[in-house]
Amino acid sequence: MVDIGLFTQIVINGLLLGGIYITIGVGFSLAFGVLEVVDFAVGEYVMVGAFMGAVLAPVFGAEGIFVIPIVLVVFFLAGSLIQPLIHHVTTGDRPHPLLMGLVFTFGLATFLRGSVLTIFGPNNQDVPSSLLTGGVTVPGVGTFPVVRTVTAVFGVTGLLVFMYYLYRTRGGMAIRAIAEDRTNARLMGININRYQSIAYGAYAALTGSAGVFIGMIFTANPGMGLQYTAFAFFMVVLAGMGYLPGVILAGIVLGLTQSFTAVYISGNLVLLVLFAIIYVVLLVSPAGILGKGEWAT
Amino acid sequence: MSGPVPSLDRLPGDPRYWYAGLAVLLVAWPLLFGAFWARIGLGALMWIGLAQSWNMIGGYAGYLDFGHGAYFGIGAFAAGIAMAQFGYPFLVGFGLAIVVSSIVSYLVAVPTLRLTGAYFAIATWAFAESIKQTALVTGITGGTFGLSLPRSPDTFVGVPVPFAISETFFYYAMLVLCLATMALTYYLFERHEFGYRVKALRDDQDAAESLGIDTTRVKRQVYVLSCVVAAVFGSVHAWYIVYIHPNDVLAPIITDRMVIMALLGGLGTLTGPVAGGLLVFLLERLSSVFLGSTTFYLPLIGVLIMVTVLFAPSGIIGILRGEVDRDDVRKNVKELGEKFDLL
Amino acid sequence: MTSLSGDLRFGGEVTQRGYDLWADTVNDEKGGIEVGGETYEVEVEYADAQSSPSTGADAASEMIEDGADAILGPYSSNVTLAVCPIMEQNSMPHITGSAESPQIWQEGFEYSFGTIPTVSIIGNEATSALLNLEPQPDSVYVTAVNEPFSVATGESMRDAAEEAGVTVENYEEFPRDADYTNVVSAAQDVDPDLHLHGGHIGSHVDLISASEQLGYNPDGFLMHYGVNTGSYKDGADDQAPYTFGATVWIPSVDRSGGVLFDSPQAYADASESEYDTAPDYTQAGSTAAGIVFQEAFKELGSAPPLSQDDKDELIGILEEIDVNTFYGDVAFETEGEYYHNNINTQTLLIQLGEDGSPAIVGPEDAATDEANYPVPAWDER
Amino acid sequence: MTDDILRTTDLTKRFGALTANDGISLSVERGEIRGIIGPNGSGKTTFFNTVTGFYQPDSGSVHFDGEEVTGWEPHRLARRGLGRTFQIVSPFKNMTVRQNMLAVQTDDDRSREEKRDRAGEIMEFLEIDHIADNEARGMSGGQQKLLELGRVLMLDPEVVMLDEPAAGVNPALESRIMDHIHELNDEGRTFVVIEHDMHVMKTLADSVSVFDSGSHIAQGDFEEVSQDDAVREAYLGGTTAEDDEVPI
Amino acid sequence: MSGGNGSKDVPTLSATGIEAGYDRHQVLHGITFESRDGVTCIFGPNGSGKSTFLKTLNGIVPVWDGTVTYGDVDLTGAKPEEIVTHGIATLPQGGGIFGSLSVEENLEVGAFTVDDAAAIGDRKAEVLEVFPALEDKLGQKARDLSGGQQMMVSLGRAMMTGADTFLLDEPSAGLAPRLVDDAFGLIERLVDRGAQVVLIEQNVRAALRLADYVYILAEGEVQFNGPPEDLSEEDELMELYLGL
Repeated sequence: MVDIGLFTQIVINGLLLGGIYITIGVGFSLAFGVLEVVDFAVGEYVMVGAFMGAVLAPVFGAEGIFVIPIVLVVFFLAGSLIQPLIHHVTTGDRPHPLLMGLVFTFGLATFLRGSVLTIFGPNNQDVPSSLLTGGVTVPGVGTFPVVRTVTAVFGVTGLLVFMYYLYRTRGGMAIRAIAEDRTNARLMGININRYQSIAYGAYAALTGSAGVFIGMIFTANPGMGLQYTAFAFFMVVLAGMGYLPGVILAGIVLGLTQSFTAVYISGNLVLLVLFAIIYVVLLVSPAGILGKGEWAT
Repeated sequence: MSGPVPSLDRLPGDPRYWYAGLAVLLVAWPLLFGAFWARIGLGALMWIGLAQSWNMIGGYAGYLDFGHGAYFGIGAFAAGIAMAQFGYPFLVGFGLAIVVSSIVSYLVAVPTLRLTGAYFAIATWAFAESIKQTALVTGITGGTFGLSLPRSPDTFVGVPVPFAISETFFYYAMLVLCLATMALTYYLFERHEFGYRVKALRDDQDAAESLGIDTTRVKRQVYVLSCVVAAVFGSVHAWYIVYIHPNDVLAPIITDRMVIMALLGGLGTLTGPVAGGLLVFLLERLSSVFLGSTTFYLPLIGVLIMVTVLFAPSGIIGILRGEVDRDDVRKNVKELGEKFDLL
Repeated sequence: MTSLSGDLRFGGEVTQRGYDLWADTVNDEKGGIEVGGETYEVEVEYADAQSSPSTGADAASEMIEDGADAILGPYSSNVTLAVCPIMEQNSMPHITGSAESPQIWQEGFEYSFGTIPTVSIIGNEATSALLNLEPQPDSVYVTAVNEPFSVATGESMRDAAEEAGVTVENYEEFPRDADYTNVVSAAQDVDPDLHLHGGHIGSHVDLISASEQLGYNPDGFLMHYGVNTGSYKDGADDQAPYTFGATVWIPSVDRSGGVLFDSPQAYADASESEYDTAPDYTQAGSTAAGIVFQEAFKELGSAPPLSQDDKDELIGILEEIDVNTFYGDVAFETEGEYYHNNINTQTLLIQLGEDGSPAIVGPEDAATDEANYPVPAWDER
Repeated sequence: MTDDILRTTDLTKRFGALTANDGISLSVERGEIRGIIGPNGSGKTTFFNTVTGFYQPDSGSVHFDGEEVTGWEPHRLARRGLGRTFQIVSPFKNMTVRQNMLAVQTDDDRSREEKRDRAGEIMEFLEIDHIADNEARGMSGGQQKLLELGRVLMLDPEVVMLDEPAAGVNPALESRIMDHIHELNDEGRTFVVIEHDMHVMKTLADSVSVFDSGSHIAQGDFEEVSQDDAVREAYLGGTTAEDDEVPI
Repeated sequence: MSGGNGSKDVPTLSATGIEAGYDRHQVLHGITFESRDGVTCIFGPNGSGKSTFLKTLNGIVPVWDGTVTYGDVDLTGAKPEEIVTHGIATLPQGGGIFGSLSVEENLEVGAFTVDDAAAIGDRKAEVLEVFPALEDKLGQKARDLSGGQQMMVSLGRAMMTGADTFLLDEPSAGLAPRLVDDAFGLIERLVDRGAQVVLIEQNVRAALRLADYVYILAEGEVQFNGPPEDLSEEDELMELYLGL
C-alpha cells in the first residue's frame, strides 16, 4: 500500500536530490565533452567550495550565498590555471594519455583534500545561511526544503546558462568547435588554449559554488569530496559522456532511484543499487541511457 | 641485459654482489631490526606485490582497472569466512581465495573487457563498489561488524606454526609471495611468449589479432591472473591482521594505491612497482616517524603525483634508466608554458 | 596511540587531548608517578594509526618495540580490534579510553581494558531515561548509520524502546553518504513521538538539517555519539539546540575527591585552559585510562622499564582495581560479555540548551535540569 | 579452372551511408603476386580489413584455401594461414625485435625452441638479426617494415596481404623488400599487395586489380591496366561533357 | 584560362627549402614553392607529401627547416590561429566543417577573428550571394547537409575569414562525380573575386582546367613546376603522376 503523501514527498526529495547532482554533473560533463578530461578532482572542488563558504560566510554576516560570487571568481581563475596542466598531460606523444589525465587529477584531488585537512582539521564546519532555512509546504503535495530547492534551481540555471553560453555566444561556439575538432578550430583562428581554459574555469566555478550550496544543505568536511566524485561519474555515465542535456535526466533518474530505493527497499541498498546500475549501463549502453554520449578515447 | 632489470646493474662493481647483499638483507631483515620493522617490511612487500598485480593488467595489458582492490578484499573475505565462519585452517581459506577470485574475475572479465579506456576504468570501479556494498549488507562477511579471525596458533601443511600471528612469520610469508609474484611477472611478462602477446595487444590490438593472437582470451587470462594474485595477498593479509571489515579491505583507496604505485614507479616494467610501492608505502607509513603527527604527507603525495605525471611520465624507473633527462624536462616546461594562454 | 590522520582524525584528537592532559597534569603536579618512593615522569609517545586497522597494528608494534611499558589505546573500534591481538601476542597491558563497540569485549582479550562502557549500555540507558520523560512517548523511530559503532548504538536504542513497551515504528540502517531527506520523509510519514539515531557527528548534522528543511517535528531527537562536541555545535549551528544526547560524563556531574582531578569541573577547567575546548566523555575516559594506569603502576611498585612478569602482574592489578576519578569509579568486569570493560559509569541523558551547552536531564536521580520536552517545533524556535 | 587460394564473392561493406566496398568479387591464384591499386578512398584497405576479419561484411563471402571463412575472427584466420600487415606500421614498440617475432601465435605444435629457431632464421633472412635485441621503438621506418614482414612470416602463411609495404621506405630498402617478396613468392607463398608506388607495382605484381569508389573496376597485368580508360579515369578524374575544354 | 582577373593585389605565399615530417619521419625534403595569381595546383601521388606541405603553410605541421613568407610577413613557425589572421584560409581535407554546428554557426566560426558584427553580417550576405543554396539551410546542422552543400559551407566559411589566399586540400574528395564540377565552379568564383587559390587535387583532369600554375610532388620533392601548358601529353602526366 503506497501512501500518497509519502509517495509525492519521495518524488520531491528525489527530484531535489537530482537537482544537487545536476549542479555537479553539468560542469563535469562540459569538462569531459570539451576537454576530454575525466576529472577525479571534481568532488574536491565541491569540498573546497564548501570550505570557502564556511570560512568566508562569517565575513558576510553569516550568509553563505553571498560567498558565491567570490567562489565563482576564485574557482574560475584557479580552474583556468589548472587546465593547461591537464591539457599538457593528456596530449603530446605520452603513453596512456587518458590514464595520465586520470592520475593527474587524482593527484590534484589528493593534494586538495590533504591540504584542507592539514589546514582546517577534520571537524565539520557549518556553511551558515539564515535566508535559506526551513521548508515550504504545499498542502496535498509535500514539503520543499528551501535550500535544496534553491540549489536545484541553481543547478538547472547553471545548466541553462552553460547551454546559453555554448549555443548562443561566440565563445560557446568556439568551445563547441574545439570539442568537435581541435585542429580545424585552430584553422578558424580560435585560440584553443584560451577557450579550453575558459571551459575548465567555468566548470570549476560552477562546481565550487555548488560546493557552497552543498555545504549549506549538509556540512563542510574534508572527506566529503569522494562521494561527489562518485556522483559526478554516475551523472556522466547515465547522461552519456559529454552530452549536456542528458545531465538533467541523469540527475532525475539518480535522485529518484536513490529516494525510492531508500524508502521502499532499504537505505542500506541504495549505493549497491546505484553502483550496479552504473555497471550495467556501461556494459549495455556505454553512451548513456539516452545513447547520445560521445566518448573520445 | 636490456630493459627489465636495470637498477642494480648500474651500480658500481659486480652486480652479483649487490644481488647477494640484497638477498641477505631481505632474509635477515626481521631478525636484524625487530618486530616493528618486520611489520613495515612485510607491509612494503605486500604493497609491492599488489602494485605488481595491478601492473599486470594496468601496465602490461594497458587496461585501467580501477576496481582491482575488490580482489584483495575478496581474497581477504574468502580466507576470513573459511577461518572465522567455518573454522577451517588458513590453507583452506587460501585455496578458497584463489578459487573464488578466479571465478569472480572470469565472470567480470567476459563482459567488462569489451570496454576500453575510461569506460573500463569506471565500470571496474563501479563493480568494486558493488562488491563492497554487498559485503556491507551480507551476513557471511560479518556485514557492518566485520569479521574477527581466530587468533589461535594455526597449522601450516599440518605442521603447527608456533608463531601464528608473529610478524616474523608473516614477513617471510609476504617475502615468499612477493618474490613469487616478481618471479612470475619476470617469467611470464618479460621472458615468455605470453607476456609478449599481452604487450602486443596493449601496443596494437589489431596488429596482435592479425598475428594470430586471440586478444580476447589473452586479456581474460591476464585479468584473471592479476586478480588472483591480488586475492592471494588479501587472504594472507586477513590472516595476519585478524580483523577485517569491508570498509578496510574493500576500500577504494586500496585500488588507488596500487595504481599510483605502479604509475609512479613505471608502468609495464618489472621494477617500476617495486620502486613506486616502496616510495608511496614508506612515504605514507613513515610520515609520522619523520614528519611528526601531521597529515602533511597527503598534499605531498598529491604534488608528487602531479609532478611525476607532468615531467616524468615513464615514472621513477624511467628516470633511473635515463629516459627522462634535463632536456626532456626543459622541453616539457616550454610546451607547458605555451599552453598558459588565457589572456 | 591514536588516529592522528585519516577519517578518524577528529576522534583521534579528542583521545590525544585526554591522554596528554593526564600526562601533563601528573607530571606538573606530582612530578610524575610515584613508584616505590621514586617519582617517574610520564612520557607519552604517540603513534599514528592513520585511521586504518593495519597501520594501527603496525603502530602498536612500533610502540611495543620501542619499549613501551603500557599502551593507551587507539580511537575507534575497528582499529582497536586490529590492535588488541598484538597486545595479546606481546602480553602488553593496554587500556583504551575511546573504543565502544561491544565486539571488543566479546572477544575476551586478556590484555585489553576499556574505561568507557560499551555503547550498547549507553544507548540503552539513555533511551530508557528519555522514554521516562513526561508526557510519556508512545512511539519511536530508530535509525543508524551502517557501521559497527552506530549499528550497535541503534540496536541498543531499539531494544530499550521494545523493553519499555514503546512502539518501534521502524528500525532503519543506511550508509553514511545516504541522503537524509528520504530517511526523514519516511519517519515523518509515521509521525513518531521520538527519533533515536546512532551515528557519528556528521550524520547527526545531516539528519537534523534535513529534519529542519522538511519540518519534521518529533517531540525530541536522541542522537549518539557526540552531540555535546564543538563539531556538532558548529556543524548543526542553529539546529543544534534541544537535541538530546547520551554521555557517561559531563563537567557538571556532581562528584569530588578523585585522583589527580578533584572534580569533573576541575577537569573541565584544566581542559579549557589547556586546549580551549570543553571536554566530552571520550576525552574524560581517555584521561581516566591514564589515571588507572598511574594507580596500577603505584600498586605494582616496580620501577620502569617493566619486565614481562611485571606486566602480567599489572594485568592482575587492573582486574582488581577500583579507582575514584573525576570520571567516576573505574573498575573492570572480569567475565561475561563486558569482559575488561568498565561499566560502573552512569549513563546521563543530556540536552543541548539554546546556547548549545549540554544539561543533564535524565535519568531522574541524576538530572540537574528539567528537560525541554517536547521540544519546540522548527518554526517556533 | 584455376587454383584460387583466396576468393571473395560480392563482398560489400557499408559504413552508414558510405558503401566502402560495393560487391567486390575477386580471386587470387595460388602462388601469384596480386597488386591492388586505386586512388585514395577507393576501398582497398577496407577490402583488406573485411577479408581478414576485422570488419564484418554486410553481404558477400570470403573463401580461403577451399574453406568459407566469412566472419572469422582475425586471429583464427591468421593462424589458418592468412597473414597481413597494416598501412601504418605497427610494431609493438616496447618490445625487442625478437620479442615481436615471438609474440606471434600459431596453432601448430612446434616447440618453443623450434619457434625461437624459426624466428632466428626469419630475422637472418630479412637481415635484421643484428638488431634482434633492440627495442622496436628505436628502429627506422624501413626496419619496422621488415619487422612487420618478419612477424607475418612467423605465421608461416600461405597468403600474405601487404598494405603499402614500400611506403616511406628509402629506395635501397625498397628493393630489398621487393627481393624478399620475390624470394618468398618463389617458395610458393601468395601475395596480395596494396601499393601506391607504381614503380613497385610494375616490377612486383603478376597481375593487378584496380579499385575505384568501392568497386573492382579492372584486372590484368600492369601494362594492360595502366592503359585502361577506366583506370585513367579513376586516377586522373572523370571525363566529362566538357572534355574538349581540357587543356591536354 | 587565366587567373588574376580580380582587382586585388594579393601577396605571394612562398615557401623556401621546406623540410618537415612527423616524429622522426621526414616527409618533405626541401620544397620551394610560390603561389601565383589564380589557381596554383599541387599534384602528386599518395604519400608524396602534398598534404603535409599544405599543413606547413597553414602552421599545423611545424617546419623543421626553411621559411614561409606571405608578402613581407615571415610566417615561419607561426601558429595556425595566427596565420589565418594574416589572410590565409584553409579548407582541410573533407571540408573540415563542424557537423554539430549549424550552417550559420559554421559561417560565423569562419569570421571568428573578426569582432565587428556589421562586418560579419556583410560577409555573410556576400557568402549567401555566392551560395544562395545555403540561404534556407542556415539553421540546419551542417552534418545533415548533402556533400555538395557541405562543400559550399566549407568554402563559404573560408570566405568568412576575409582571406585573400585559400589553401584547398582535395575539395573534390568524397564528392559524387556529378558534384565535382560544381565544386570546381565554386573555386572559380573565389578566383573571380580576386583570391589566390592553392589547390591540392587528385582529380587531375578537372583541376588542370582551372590551373594557372602546377607543381607535381613525389616523395617529398618537387618533380615538376610550370604552367599547365607544359604538360602537353597526358601520358607524360600519367607517368609523372604515377612516378614511373
